[in-house]
Amino acid sequence: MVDVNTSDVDEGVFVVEVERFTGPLDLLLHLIREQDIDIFDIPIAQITAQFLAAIEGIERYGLDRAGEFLETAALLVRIKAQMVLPVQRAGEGEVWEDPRAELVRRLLEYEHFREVALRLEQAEAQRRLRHARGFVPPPPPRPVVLELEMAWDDVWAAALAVGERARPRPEHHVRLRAVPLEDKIGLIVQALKRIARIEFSRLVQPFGDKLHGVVTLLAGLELAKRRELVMRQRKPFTQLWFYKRKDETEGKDETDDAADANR
Amino acid sequence: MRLTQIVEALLFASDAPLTAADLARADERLDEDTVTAVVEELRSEYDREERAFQIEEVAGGYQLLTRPEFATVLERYRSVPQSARLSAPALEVLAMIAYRQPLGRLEIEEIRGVQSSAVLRTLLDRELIDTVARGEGLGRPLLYGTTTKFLEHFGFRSLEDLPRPDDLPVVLRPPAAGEAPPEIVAPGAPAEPSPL
Amino acid sequence: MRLTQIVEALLFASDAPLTAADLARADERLDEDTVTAVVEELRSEYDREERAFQIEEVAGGYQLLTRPEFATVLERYRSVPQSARLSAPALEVLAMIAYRQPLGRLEIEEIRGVQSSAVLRTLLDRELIDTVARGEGLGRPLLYGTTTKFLEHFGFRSLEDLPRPDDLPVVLRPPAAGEAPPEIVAPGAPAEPSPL
Repeated sequence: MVDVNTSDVDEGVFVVEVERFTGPLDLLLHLIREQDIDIFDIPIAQITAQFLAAIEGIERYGLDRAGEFLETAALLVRIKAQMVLPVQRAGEGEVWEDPRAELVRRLLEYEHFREVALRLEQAEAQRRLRHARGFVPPPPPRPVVLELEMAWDDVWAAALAVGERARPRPEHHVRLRAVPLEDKIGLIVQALKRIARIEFSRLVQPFGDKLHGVVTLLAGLELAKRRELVMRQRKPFTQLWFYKRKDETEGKDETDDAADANR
Repeated sequence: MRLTQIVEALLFASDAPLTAADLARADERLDEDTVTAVVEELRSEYDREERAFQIEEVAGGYQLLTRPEFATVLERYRSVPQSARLSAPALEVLAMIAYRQPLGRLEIEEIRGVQSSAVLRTLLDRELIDTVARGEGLGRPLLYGTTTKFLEHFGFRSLEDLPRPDDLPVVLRPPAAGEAPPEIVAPGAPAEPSPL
Repeated sequence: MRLTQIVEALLFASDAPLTAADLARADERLDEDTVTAVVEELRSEYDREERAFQIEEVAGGYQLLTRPEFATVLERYRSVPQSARLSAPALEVLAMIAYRQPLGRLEIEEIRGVQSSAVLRTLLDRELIDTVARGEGLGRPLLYGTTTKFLEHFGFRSLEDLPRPDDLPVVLRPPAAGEAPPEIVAPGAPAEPSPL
């Protein structure tokens, strides 16, 4: 596993490192992404150790947000403890709940907004390339907005006129051709019979139609729900993969390697 | 990139008059003499194309200003209040939304055959409509519905009160059963706009 | 006086986006639909004449802005005003408010895991957000929403221009109410945690 380069630097440098992050979730996500860890299967002991190392000395350096980092550290330790408890094989109908589930949910929610923030930053950069008029004479005062004086009769008359114009042009009413979900499910299942995994884009590309993309995605989600495949994405905005589901989960990495070798 | 374009961009975006020396810094092909020539070229372009603005010499520099004959237009804009009446296009779209809500922009444009975002903006500003849901499909387009203010203004207690005679145009009749209702994202019923 | 000239004069004389309804006030021949058509005509004139500026749709209105390719020239001039960039925390909080508005401080801090009152103060000062409502519960907390200035700052036409969940990776889509959390797409059966 990647050493998170904490132990070999002195603490002074280290606190500055922590300060680089906007908060404990940011730091956690960094650790997870840097080491290419599957967010749905976080090695909690490893991450906890790295997180604790990263925030070591945080109080001594008087960081205002120390409490926030310590709170998350406590949460990680608690989850770690729960993970090593013997899993109670629940009776029928009861589902074992992964102690990491809530943390994963929070991380995903946070990451979602991080991604949006990134897009906002790009939009800001784009906007900064365009300049409005620099010199504008004193702006005219905003005119008064008068109370609306329309009667329902006006709206009603307009409503009737809509019909007159719209009726003779039914041919403009474009209907999207339906793309059956079952077709797409079949397509994915067929593909995964031949190969261990396939890119989402390869399934969609031959059709060149947004609707096909949507339905293929829905089909993938449906198959994931039926536990027939697994969807993975290493990083946001990278390729989405559909994996054939193996009965024995530990065979997964070999599947990865085999598929890579095939390419 | 032509020199006229560079000078135009600068005159447009600067908040103060620019001297020929200022402008000459923008490009190595420019010096004070060429700037004068470029400004003259721009002037004749603006004249030929009858642009509403021109280059004037102010405080020893150049500045883009609207032509004097448009002062009346600006004055009219300033003095004419926002109309108490809705335009014909605005009424048309309001009627469509009232009867077919929740309704998306694309459907409105399909029926009307023209771009309609400007009209939607007017109705949103007037608080007669609001976004009430997101539709199905790619991009989950925003859907519009009428507001409480709409009901108040036209004196209806609820949307049920809207007259629905048989001669209501086909496109305004409620969508056929079987079409899935969109997921409501705004708090409250469509008639209660979100606090935004 | 042609309608294109009138609309051009108004757009030129304004330092903020003007809506179609605003522009329509300047002449009785104009309504939202005709403004849309006139703007299209002006756009193609500017393209044909290779003007250094163009008409963009910003915050539900129209605004004249220089074309992006002139940015490097313009940045060198102090007389060309530049808007300040937002910090990473500010962008993060804006992202949350933009999506979940109206949104309170406590919810923001819960998602981020850090105190956010200073960032909110900055965003309020820059008029990118505003208090739009009061929430339920103890003390009826202030809820924030984005402003027109927010749209202008990022050059968005409307909130619809925000990157939508559909553009974002599947696993990151926020679960709709009542829907199963994203764990359903997780590799590895939840019932069988891998050994640590």
